[in-house]
Amino acid sequence: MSSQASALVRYGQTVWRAVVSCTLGLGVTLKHLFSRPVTVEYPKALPDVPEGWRGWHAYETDRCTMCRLCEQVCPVQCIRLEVEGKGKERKLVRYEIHYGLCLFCNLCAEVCPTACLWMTADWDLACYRRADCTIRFHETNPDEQRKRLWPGMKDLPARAPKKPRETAPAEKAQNP
Amino acid sequence: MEAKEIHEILIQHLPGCVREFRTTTADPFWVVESERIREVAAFLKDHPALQFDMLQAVTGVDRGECFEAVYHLTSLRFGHSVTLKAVLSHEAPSIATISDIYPAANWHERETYDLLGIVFTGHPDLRRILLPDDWEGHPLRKDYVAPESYHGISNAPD
Amino acid sequence: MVQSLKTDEILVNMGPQHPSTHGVLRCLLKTDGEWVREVWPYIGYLHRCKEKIAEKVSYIQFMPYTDRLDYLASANNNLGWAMAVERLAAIEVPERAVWLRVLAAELNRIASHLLSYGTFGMEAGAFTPFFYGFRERETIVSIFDQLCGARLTYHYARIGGVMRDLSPETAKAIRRFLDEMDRRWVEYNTLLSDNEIFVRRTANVGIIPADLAIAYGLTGPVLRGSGVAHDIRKAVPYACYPKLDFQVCIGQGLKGTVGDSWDRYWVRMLEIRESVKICRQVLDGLPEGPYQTKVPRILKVPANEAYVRTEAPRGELGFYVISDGTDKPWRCRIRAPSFCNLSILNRIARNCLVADVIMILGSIDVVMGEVDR
Amino acid sequence: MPGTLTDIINFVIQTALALVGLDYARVPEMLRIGAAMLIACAAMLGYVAVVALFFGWAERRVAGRMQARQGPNIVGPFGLLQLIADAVKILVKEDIIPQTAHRFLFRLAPILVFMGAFAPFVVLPFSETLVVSNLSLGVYYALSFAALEVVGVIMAGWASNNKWSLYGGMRLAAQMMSYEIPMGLAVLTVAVLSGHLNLRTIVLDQQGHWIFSWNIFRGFPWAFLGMFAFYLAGLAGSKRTPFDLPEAESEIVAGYHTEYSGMRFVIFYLSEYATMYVVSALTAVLFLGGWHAPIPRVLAWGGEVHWEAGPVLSALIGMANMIGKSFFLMFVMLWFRWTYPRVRVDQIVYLCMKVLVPLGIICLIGASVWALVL
Amino acid sequence: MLDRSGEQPRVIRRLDGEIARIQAKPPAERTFQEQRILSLYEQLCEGRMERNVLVLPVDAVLNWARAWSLWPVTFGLACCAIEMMATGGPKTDIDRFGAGAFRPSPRQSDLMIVAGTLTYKMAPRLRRVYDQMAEPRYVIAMGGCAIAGGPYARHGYHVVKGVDRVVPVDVYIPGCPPRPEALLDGIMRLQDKIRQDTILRVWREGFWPWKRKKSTKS
Repeated sequence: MSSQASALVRYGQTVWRAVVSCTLGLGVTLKHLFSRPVTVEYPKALPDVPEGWRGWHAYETDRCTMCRLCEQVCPVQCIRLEVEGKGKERKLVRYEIHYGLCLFCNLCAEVCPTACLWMTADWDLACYRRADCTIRFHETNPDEQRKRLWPGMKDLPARAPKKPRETAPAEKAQNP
Repeated sequence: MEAKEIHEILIQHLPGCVREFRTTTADPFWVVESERIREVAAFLKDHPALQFDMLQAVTGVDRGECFEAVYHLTSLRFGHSVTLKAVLSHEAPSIATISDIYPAANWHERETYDLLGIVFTGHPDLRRILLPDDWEGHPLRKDYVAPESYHGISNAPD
Repeated sequence: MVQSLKTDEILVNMGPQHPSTHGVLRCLLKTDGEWVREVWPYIGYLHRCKEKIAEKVSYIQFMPYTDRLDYLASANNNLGWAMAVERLAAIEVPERAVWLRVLAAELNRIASHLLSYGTFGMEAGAFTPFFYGFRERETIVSIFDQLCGARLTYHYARIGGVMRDLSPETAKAIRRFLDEMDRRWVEYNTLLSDNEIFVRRTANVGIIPADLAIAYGLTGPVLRGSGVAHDIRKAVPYACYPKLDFQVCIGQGLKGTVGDSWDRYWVRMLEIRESVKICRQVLDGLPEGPYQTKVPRILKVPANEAYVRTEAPRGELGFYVISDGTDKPWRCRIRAPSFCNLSILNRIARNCLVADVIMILGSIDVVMGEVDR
Repeated sequence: MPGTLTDIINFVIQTALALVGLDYARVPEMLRIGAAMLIACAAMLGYVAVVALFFGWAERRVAGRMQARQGPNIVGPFGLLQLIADAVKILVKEDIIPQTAHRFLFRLAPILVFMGAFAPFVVLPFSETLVVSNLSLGVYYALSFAALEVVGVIMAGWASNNKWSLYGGMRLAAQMMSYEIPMGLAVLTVAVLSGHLNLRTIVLDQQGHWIFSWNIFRGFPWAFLGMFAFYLAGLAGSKRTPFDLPEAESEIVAGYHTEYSGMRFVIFYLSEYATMYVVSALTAVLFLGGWHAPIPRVLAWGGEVHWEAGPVLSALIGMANMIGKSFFLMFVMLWFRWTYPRVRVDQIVYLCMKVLVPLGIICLIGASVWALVL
Repeated sequence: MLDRSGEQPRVIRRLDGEIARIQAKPPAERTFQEQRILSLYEQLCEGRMERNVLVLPVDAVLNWARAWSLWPVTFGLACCAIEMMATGGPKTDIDRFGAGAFRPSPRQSDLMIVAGTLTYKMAPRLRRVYDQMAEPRYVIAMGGCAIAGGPYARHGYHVVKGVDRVVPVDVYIPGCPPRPEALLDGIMRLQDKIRQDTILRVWREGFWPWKRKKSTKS
């Protein structure tokens, strides 16, 4: 007899525990029904992207010394750099980054001695053709790129740059 | 328990098994006869003073002229761990399975067979685990060349 | 089951594209009506050739690839790879960098457990915990935005230090988050953990005895759920963990037997609270000093080999690296915790309902990026 | 058909025939009744569509706010046009019938399911006079159609030749067996309390002194517990969480409507909301005093204010009360959906058989003793 | 797509809203971003059929409905799937765009967001799910792995170098993984593409069953 009694008590306990825990759960969702949602409505309000965020690059053609360090350090070789001529009058022909391969790992920005390549906080690259995923930076004009500097970009990338070679422009346009 | 003491116990109980005991590298390891790997594994698991009850990983290494099967064992009770290596021939690398002693080895051995082609004799179902079944070649070998295309999808870079 | 009733068994493909297989895992179920007789997991649908790439790129260049191993805990993977290479090349890491790496790893553990809380609730059928878990995760992710500039693949630890120092505003944001996490933790439990329907769905389901867990090489919350107090941060202390005090949470079978799905879930919830405590201690005891040492751009590592173990949110993450003097590793074997944890699915998901298979899979909490490497 | 509704319909028929030039009297009896019925059912179909569209929008908005997010708010003023966009899109979507599916049953299943969901609307009273057909066995008529819907779902599960939908269909078969019994017992409790099965007269018995005359308070504990049994069984009947096993998204892909796309899928979607409304309306009618207002008839604070609303005004007030109660009960269903996890198949049978059936029996015995004694 | 010509960058909801303003500027003065907007709009217009006054209102309604009720099928493969879940999460709520109903079965969905690395073992599955989807269906390739193999393009022997070798892709969203806002941006660009659609295309190619190409719907 006692086993039926204890079974009945256990049955009653589970039913009671079910009712109590379910009503407490309802309370949680009701509390959220009347509290403010945390949504940032993207088309109307821009998200607060911190300036150190690793988005797609900005590149200044005139400060680049074509040392190809960024091309070598990139794990996926998504940077293509083509140069014309030799010695003094070397001229940059093509500087492309293929964002279908890029890893956004910031190794290229850290290794660049003259800090002419850095990652901005922009993310908007949606396009309809695969060819548009490659940004041809040699066609973009430098002062527009300089406008995409981080507002707070005071110090250079983490690694202190080596002594820039004499071919690099004398002063470094750090903070226009 | 330090690597030295483990070495003494091994030498004392299993005379012919340990071929070499290297301590120059960061982790000391024992080179073991590949035919007697099951014996060593069973001993390391059951010996009261050692009790290596967890197998962490079975790894295949392509050394160019030979293959190596590396076993990492550790004991949760005493906290010490051991690395066993078995040297295998380059043409037909094969070694006995220890998946009945350590069930964890089942999937590790299938993966090593899949990526390196080391055959584990006596394994319950030695099939490819990561790559599709009709994939040719074992990718982690040094002389491996990626296929041109697979089922009509070309592999040429963009 | 009424034995007299002759029913034939059918093979059902819980295929790679299924709402609740975490990513691309295919389970072949041999079912007899609603009863599942046996489960064969098929993996490899996300095999991204990590170990072959490790042999083709240098030590420094492989770090961003470790982000994508267990993409829910990339700070832990970075910590593991950095320690492996530093042990091989005998590089001395400044104290502040070690503490910052541990801070990033513990914050990432909270984010990973929050996501497993959300997806586990969704597999049981409750959609709301997923959104509460993601609300807290978004706060952590915005903290990592400021700390290292990425939301998911941080690439924060570098060989010889960390990428960027901790700014005071980020430290304040972390403290604010930790206080709010404690408040939300209680709310999560009232919504899901104590809910009787959830308890009946998970208690006594997929029980893993302790010796079977050790035999199958399980680690992390899955092993601790079965009552084995094995945590690598305590067993083989590394980085600055000896200086921090925290408990190892194990499953005690509060709602069912020890080692059932509810226990594994409860160990993860307890670990969230432990990680919050750890983060507070790290923030308080953060030493001053440089955050990076001088490492040559082409890092040549002498011929050596080492197996380095760290405690990732899903278990013991091991890097067995063999170097041969050049700047590229000769062989790099990644011991992924989810790979070993998943191998037990066939052994325990037998003679249970289809809904139980989903719950067992959810309680083991695998990440396919790590299983298939 | 009582009072107002017949007057309205006859007036409409008269004007239509007058336009055509026929004389109303010479039209045969059958044609007139048939036309009246047709118009009433068309109105009810429109009402079901409105309820489904409104609650499709309400579900996503309430889900959003309960999950600390917004929910659709860009498409219309408050996202109101969202469901219209969904409906128009799905109307022009390609309609796939898998080659290996059983073509005839595949097409028939959604029709059966919608019939099972839509038929009880005929018997639900909106106010004293506004009821399509005043059946004397209204309650059993409504309950029996739930079984027709189950036939449709099992047919959909089997016909689409997909293992997952077969699971969905079989799960609903198990679920149906278990929720029909407690639902019947709870309805019996009300039948014992009010003495007959006509829905309209059940509601008429529930007036008198304010809400204490509602069934849940008459003979206090019995009908009150009966309401919970009925509501939970109704939840299982309309396949809502925590009993949404037939289309359990995380377990069996999309349950019985895995293979359905386009308009056929919308019919399933529509009938789900229709059954939700039927269950809520039945609970309101049986237990919560249908069209009687929860606020006391004494409007002014002083003595009794005697004003009698005209037939049209009282019909509208009754309708507002009835719809208000049904919508609140449907909101509770949404509330359950975004809070609870899903039960397992054997647990739902356990719950219905071992918890709701004893509860129903106790309520039935209690109510009959109370009815006998008082 | 952010328009940075002003002081504070502003989000571009619709491409066709910006075209008049940009074409008014002389080509030399146009910023990099404005040239991108122009090229994207030209790509949309070159594929468009000419539309007469009878078809325009019908197109407007159908395209509005299709644009604002994209039901995605859950097809998360790897890390980008976590960002896709985050987009469905509370902070950047995809349900505001009507795309929050993640349908489990491909039959009822019309948008497939391929989020993650497609491997050779998974490619036939992707193709089958795409075939099972009902017509007007759209594909978004989210993340570098889906566009061109991403980090695994050079040495990944088991990775498909881009999803468009298996299924036709409508919108590419670079990033590794792209932010949730980038996915919303991609959905807005997909809505621009849907607005160019016309029933004439369906009339000509697919409306009459016997003219329709034998689709492999199993």
